[in-house]
Amino acid sequence: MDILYFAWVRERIGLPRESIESSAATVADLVEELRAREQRYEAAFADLSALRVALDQELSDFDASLEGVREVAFFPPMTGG
Amino acid sequence: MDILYFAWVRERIGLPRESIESSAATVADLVEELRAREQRYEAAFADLSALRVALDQELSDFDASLEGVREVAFFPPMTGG
Amino acid sequence: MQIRVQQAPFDLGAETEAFADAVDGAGAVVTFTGVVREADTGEMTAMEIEHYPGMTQKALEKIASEAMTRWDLADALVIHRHGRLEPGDRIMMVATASRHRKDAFEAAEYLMDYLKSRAPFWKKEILSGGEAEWVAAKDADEDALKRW
Amino acid sequence: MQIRVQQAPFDLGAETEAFADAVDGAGAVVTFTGVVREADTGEMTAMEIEHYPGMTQKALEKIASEAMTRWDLADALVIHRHGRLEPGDRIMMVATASRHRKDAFEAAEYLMDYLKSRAPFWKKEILSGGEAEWVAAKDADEDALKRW
Repeated sequence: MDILYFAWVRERIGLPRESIESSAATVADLVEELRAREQRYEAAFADLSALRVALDQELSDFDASLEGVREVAFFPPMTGG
Repeated sequence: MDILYFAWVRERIGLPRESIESSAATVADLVEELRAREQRYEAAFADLSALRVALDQELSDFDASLEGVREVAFFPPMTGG
Repeated sequence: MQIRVQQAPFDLGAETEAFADAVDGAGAVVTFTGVVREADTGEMTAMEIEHYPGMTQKALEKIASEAMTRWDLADALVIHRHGRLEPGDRIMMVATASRHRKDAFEAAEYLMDYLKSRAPFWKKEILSGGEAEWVAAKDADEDALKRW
Repeated sequence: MQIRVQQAPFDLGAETEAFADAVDGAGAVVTFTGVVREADTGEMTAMEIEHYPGMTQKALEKIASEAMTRWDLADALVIHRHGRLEPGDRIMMVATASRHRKDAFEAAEYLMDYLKSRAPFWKKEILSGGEAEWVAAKDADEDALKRW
């Protein structure tokens, strides 16, 4: 599974993308796995209300299932326009 | 006093402007004077709800006083934009 | 604030570019352009726009000044043509610039609503058969003023 | 419907002219242009816009398609830049065309509201001292979506 990070999430974690093996059932489960890894992940995922998630390039939410998902992206609320 | 007519009011009366002598106190009084003149005025002023009036180039209404007014314009509701 | 009443065509691209260029840093620029379209019924070959020369400029200035007062605008522009136009011709444009998109949008809509019903222009449609019809003011346009 | 995501500048005047030209007879054309302005506090020397390449085009197409469905539009255009910009540079524009001014205005506002909060762009302000700050999403922008 490819995990992508944007904006300050990318800066805190220190890389724009990585491939991981995970058996997490939901986005929330995946976040718990990542937080348990290292302090920088813990720092990036400390406040989920400040984060958004996209699954295979569609906005989704933390309760969503990861079944069949190939690309997960984490980022702060968008500031386009 | 100069009286100006625009759009179909001008067409019905058959001229764009004229100068008249009038002692009418209000716009409504002036309209009565004009209607009494000829059939084409009667036709133009038959339905006041379909007309608007400007006094000295400012939108006004039929109750307004004509004291000191030099230019009166009659026209249908505007269709700008 | 710029108000221009003219018979000649205007260059939409150049006007938009120049307006946005003069308010660099305003953040938000909105334009509205009105184009002559086909009449709802029958085939229209031309539109004739009559106006009240002594009053038009003043009426537009009053409307634009009110918009500058009610919203936080860096600038506003109104161009309105009169005379004979054909389908596809641009009749008029407004432009607004503000720090905030909400102000720029609302002010442009306000300008349009007031131009429709409070600026001394009258449109006549010339149909292909040669008949001509004055465009009637719409109740919806008068009603649109109530929100301001 | 045209969606363009690009690093290069765009020509506001030429885009506006071309868009209006292609929808002759639509009656009403609205454009919105976003310009980099000074930060509210501190002096900003540049803005860096990051985006999510795989998702951006699709997200913008979805937003614009929804606008085409909800309003009676002849056409819609969205151009959005990414990369490094300076104060005064144009970030993005939208354009809408409709028979009716209300549809053109509302659809343009809808596009802007959704671009602000649902298109995967993130802005960073580079200040004169060298510090950089990510622009925080505004509650007001999220709230703006509720009206649609």
